[in-house]
Amino acid sequence: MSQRRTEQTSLDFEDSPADAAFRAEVRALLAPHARASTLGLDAGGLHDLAAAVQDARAWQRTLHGLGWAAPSWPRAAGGRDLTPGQSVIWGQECARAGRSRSMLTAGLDMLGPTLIAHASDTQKLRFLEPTARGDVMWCQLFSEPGAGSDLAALSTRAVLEGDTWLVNGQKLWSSFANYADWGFLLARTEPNQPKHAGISFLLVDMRSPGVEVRPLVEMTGGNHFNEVFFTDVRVPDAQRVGARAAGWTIARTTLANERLSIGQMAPLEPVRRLFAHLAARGVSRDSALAAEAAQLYAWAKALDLLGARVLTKLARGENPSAEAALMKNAAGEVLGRAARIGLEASGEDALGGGGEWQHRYLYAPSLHIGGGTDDVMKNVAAEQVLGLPREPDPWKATPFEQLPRGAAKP
Amino acid sequence: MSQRRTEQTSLDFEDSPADAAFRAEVRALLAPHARASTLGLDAGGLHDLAAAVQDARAWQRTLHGLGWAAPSWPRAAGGRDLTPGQSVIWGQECARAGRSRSMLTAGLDMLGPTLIAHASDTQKLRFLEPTARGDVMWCQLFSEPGAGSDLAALSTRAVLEGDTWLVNGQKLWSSFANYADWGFLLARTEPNQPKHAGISFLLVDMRSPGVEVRPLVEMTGGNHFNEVFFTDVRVPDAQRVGARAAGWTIARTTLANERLSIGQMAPLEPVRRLFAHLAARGVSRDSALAAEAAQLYAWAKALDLLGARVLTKLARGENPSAEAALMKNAAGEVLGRAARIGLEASGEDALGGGGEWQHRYLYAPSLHIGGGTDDVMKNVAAEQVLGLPREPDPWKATPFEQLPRGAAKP
Amino acid sequence: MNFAFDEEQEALRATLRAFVTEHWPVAEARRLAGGCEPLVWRRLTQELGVAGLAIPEELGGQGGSFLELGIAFAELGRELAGGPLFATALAARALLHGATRAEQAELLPALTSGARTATLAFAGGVAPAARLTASGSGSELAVSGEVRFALSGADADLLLFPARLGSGELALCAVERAAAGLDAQPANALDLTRRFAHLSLREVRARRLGAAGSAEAALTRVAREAAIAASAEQIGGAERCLEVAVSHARERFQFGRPIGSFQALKHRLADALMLLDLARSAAHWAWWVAASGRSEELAEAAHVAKLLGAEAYARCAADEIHVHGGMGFTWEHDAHLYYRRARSLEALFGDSAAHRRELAGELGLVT
Amino acid sequence: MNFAFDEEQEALRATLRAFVTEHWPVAEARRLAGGCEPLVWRRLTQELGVAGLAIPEELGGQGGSFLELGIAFAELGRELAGGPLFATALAARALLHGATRAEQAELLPALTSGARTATLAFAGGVAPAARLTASGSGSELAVSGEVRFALSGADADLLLFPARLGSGELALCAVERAAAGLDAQPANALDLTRRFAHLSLREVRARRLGAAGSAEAALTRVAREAAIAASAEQIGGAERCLEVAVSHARERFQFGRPIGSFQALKHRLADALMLLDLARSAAHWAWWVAASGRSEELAEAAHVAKLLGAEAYARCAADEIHVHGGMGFTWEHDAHLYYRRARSLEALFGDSAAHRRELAGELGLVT
Repeated sequence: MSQRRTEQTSLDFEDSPADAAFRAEVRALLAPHARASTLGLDAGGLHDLAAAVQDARAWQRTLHGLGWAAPSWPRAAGGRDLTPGQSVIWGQECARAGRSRSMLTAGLDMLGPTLIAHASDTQKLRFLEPTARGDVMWCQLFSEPGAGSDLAALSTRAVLEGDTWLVNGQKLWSSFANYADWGFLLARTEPNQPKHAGISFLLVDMRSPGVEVRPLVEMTGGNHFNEVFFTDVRVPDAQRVGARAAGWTIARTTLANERLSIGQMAPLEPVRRLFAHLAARGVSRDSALAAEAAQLYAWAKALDLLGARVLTKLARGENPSAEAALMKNAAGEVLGRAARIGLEASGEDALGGGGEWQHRYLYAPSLHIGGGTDDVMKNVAAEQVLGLPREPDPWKATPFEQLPRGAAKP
Repeated sequence: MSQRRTEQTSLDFEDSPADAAFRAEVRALLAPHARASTLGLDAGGLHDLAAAVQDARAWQRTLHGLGWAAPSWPRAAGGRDLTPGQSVIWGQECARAGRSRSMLTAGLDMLGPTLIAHASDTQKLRFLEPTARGDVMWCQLFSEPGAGSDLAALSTRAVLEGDTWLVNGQKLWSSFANYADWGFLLARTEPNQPKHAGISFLLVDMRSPGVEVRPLVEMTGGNHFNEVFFTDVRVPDAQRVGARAAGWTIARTTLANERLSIGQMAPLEPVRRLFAHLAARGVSRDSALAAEAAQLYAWAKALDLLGARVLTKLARGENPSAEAALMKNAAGEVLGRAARIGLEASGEDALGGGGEWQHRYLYAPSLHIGGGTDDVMKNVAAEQVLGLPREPDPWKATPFEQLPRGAAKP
Repeated sequence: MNFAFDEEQEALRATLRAFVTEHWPVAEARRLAGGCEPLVWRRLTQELGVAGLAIPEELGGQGGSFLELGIAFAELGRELAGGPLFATALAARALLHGATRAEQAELLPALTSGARTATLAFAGGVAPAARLTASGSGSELAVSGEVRFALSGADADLLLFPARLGSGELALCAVERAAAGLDAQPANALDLTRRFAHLSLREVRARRLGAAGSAEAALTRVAREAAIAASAEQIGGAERCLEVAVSHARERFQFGRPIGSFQALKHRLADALMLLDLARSAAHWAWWVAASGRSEELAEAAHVAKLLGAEAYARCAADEIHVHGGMGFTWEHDAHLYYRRARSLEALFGDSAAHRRELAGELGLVT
Repeated sequence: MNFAFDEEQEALRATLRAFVTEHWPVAEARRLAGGCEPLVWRRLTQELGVAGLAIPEELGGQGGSFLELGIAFAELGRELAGGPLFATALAARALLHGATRAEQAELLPALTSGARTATLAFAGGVAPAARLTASGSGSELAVSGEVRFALSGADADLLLFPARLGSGELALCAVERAAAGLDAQPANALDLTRRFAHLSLREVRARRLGAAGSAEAALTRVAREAAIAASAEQIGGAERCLEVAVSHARERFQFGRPIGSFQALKHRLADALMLLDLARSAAHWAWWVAASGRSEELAEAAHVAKLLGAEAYARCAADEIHVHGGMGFTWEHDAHLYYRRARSLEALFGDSAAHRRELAGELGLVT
């Protein structure tokens, strides 16, 4: 107990010297390309999607030229083997330079790591490089009308005929599917197995005959998502990732990466904007709104810090996806309350159309649903962190085709 | 559509002429006995229980002399056949006269109606009159350490030897059991039957050898409740109400009456007191506390009105116990929030001991537990009012003695 | 005490339920975007007399009370239907409280028959703050100023305004839609099934209604009635949202069970029902207070009913979306129309913050 | 960035966990009612050096930072243990920030060694409002006034006060327990495992500490550190409540299943965990801010950490009671001791309303 340091401590909320050097390096790299604002989407925004896709592809090509197309990937896959901490610094600096790339995230941050972990060498060779270059833009094809929270209940069928899968079914909530070149698809290949054990992971060329994409307009009026219909779509078996019927395990890699990225939504900036709005509206710091907003700021600040804890876990090789699940809920709560408070401060103007706080208010319900509902996130955290028991599932061993189904539409 | 009235409407929040006459009658009856304050208990209060019991018995004897001992009971049972609306007016006027009788409610309002519905004529003759006279004070013996929300899992055993039951087990949460003369007990008589089907309803003389009552002190420091231990207690089979193994059905009558009375806790008066407290503390009506308190007042006012709706249902012969379940939750919520706001307005004084708002703050957690937890109440309402399905219960048909049990203490 | 509507009132409810479900369901409300279909309008006003439910028969109304008005707007609120009816019915009440008998006899029958529509053009406040100034004297005034978010303000044939005279006195003014100097611009609105307009008035010829000195009290009463009428739409809409959510939760299966059997959803919906029960009790009481002319309770009734209506509606509308998962937040699904209406109603006739503040004042907080 | 404690810090945590669990568990804290057992006190202060963790070695401390202090009070907070240690450690920090080097050398070693206890006698506010007036000049003052709810105020050997001089200047004053004119009455308290006293001072001889003009800044800093230290007890206590609740939810069966498998409880506990995660992050950050002497962030850190600590602790303590059902609200069960501590800490060193108000001010709301 005698040898203690007053100054140097290992718990540290600032960049370590090495991280600071890395940050300086990437900031210098990005400096010539920095711009005031991004053409990408803000949450639920109504920008010109086609232009944003063009922009994202062009920037990705530039990054590729610089050798920074997918820096978090291992070197062997064409990346730079960044540590999780460095990946976050990279993301922060890209955002700072007005160069975020949410349109390509399905390929770069979700499918990429999945292929690296589970694909054959031939598949890696075929897909990783074009994805990194921005030539191939991907969409996720997981959810279905009958398979939301219960994703493993998906019923899109793939039947093997010779060495080709014949795919029929419907997918939902596919972001940017109307712009994607390829999609990664979960399909039921063994309906006589229990639901988790009969799914395969296929890569589909979105220009294949029989693929039809219909845009889904959200309640904000924006369009992020699509329905995708498959009618006798032919997918070569060479485009199956991993073993037959191993799709669920593979998809968990993909989903963990999705949850991590969603969990890191940092709502501090919107809450700062909220305070600027309250100040502009002359809201008193003694008021009910100010009290709510202050508590919200505390949440947002803590969420920012929690992000750092998740990173520390990642850096130690631990899996923080259960923490990320609760961060997602907390971020949704913060953004939803901020929207409500912002709109309340608008008084009579809340009757009108448009404006940041109304847009956020309309976007808020989706924060509790998209990427896994709050309810599912709570189950994940309660089971994985607290060790609370799962609910009894009488259908665990039942073959998929014998499962009970309701009459309701999605 | 042409013949409409502007004045006379059937929806009416005031006494009808008949009700007004009834109110005048009972007010006149009670006037000579009115007193400023009651010796009975306020919620969670720390009054002298022994004195309160004495007082309640004496007043009950007076009422009996007046012919108003149990006016809600049918005439045949010694009552006055009051309508539900009249019963409430009676309760209101008793409270107004400083003459509420919470200590005797187990016998008068819970067991009484149960006996009237299910007991034999001999039993009615033996018990109703002494109960009405205040000579026999009752306690409820239902909950157990292992049977809280899942009351039907109770394990207190009663084994028939000849014409006498031998009772062994432990009961919990028995109000005023340390003063009661008799208790009404649920005991397991057929352990080889599914849990709901093996319970009988017994009346127990609390002075029987083998009955031991231990007071349970609540976190407020008050003592409403007791543990009751049964060791080879002998109960004549003549004290069984209803058929053998029919106890669960009979208990439902008792519990519905309990829930109704709990559901009618009207928290309007405490919220009015809260506003007086806030005013005394100089709380501004622009403040966060005032905003919360105003919303709370709205809830409390509406709860008062909901009470009227429940009465209307009762008067029509409908069963409002599911509505009462949600009223119980809402009342708990109101009282809990009022306590929190009241204590917040106390500032630094919240550090001290005692005071109305601290007492309420300490009492608040029990409001979400006692008389059925909030969670159970929500199940009741969701299933009975909204028609949402029950959770699957794989143990429905399993004999009680084969049910899985945890290791935990209560 | 009796907490039930009588048979005639229940019959009115059933008639309207059937009519609205058939002729003006939410799909139609979406298509009409706050407007109305002339044929349906005519049947609703002429056959069913909905514009004059709470207007005496001698003035062309149905001779009912505010209870009937509440029932009707709860039913219309269930389907977001009615277009300019809400504004018209409130304007009719304003005439009833604020105009002389002669003026009523002249102006009301056209409103109750549905021949003309009207509005009471104050949107924002708990009390009728005058945003217009008036000059002149006697019954003919010239009014000027801006009114934002006037309910059905570009559709109404007759517009009623509070205006402030140079003397400081408040006047209830009537302006014809065609009056020179009146400009009504449709407002971009959160609520997609209700129309608002921004009005600009420059020396517009207006008729001063009512006896001198009576406007303040009449308008205060009407402002409270407006909040209470809003509670009808609130509980009707909230009730519908909860019904749709419950029905989906019973039918939709995930994990081999109806999703409504999971406690997370089940308890969420039970809590929503609790809020709805509270709001319904308060609304019914508030209608009764308005119907019985109990002026000493009217302010409290308005605050309580609108506050609880706002809370219940916001909750039920959000829950309808949540229970439906992804489909719930699509444009195609009706849930967002209710979510928008819930928030729009909260801002109308005094938002919740304002009602809480007033209520706290009524309950003794003075500073 | 690194969000983990180092090995030495983890070792400190483990040592304290083992020590407190064995020697000062909550049952003992209940029995001692805010006091301490001399033998355990001696081991805690002398062997483990807990009173001087964040005091330099040359002043008899352990030479650690506020991080070690945070770790220690989180561990003590888990069992509601420590008696006068919390007050003493804060008083030591007050001397560190507000006394001269010579005064520190004179006064601190007796505190860090556990030979004497001390308190910093301001309980209520976000900032150190002086409730005492001081007269005299130089280092010898006479102070008078009343201080309510002074932490361990009847037990401390040395009492530190902010006092206001006639000039308006703030002074940090030290008073010996035995000083004439000092009356300390044990206060009836919500928290049954912590002692408070009401102090009354009449012309009590006090020593003025620190350089002239330094007290305001030093006391402001100490007030913020006090809030941050409270966050340590908050997250320690909240964590313990959640652990106990979870363990009960896993073991207690109802309806043939562990009650923790029902979503109602499962989701309740997941939400509590979320609040605890937020509070923990904020507390760790705040300790680091205090440890690194980042004065520009200290106020924000104090507000955020204490606000979230209060929210999480209130929630976890209430949940522990709820999960335990009826047994949870008995006197016999420990849950209420935590429920009381949670509320008491919320009122200490500025309640949540005050911290929210200050934070809103820092974030730009001026009126």
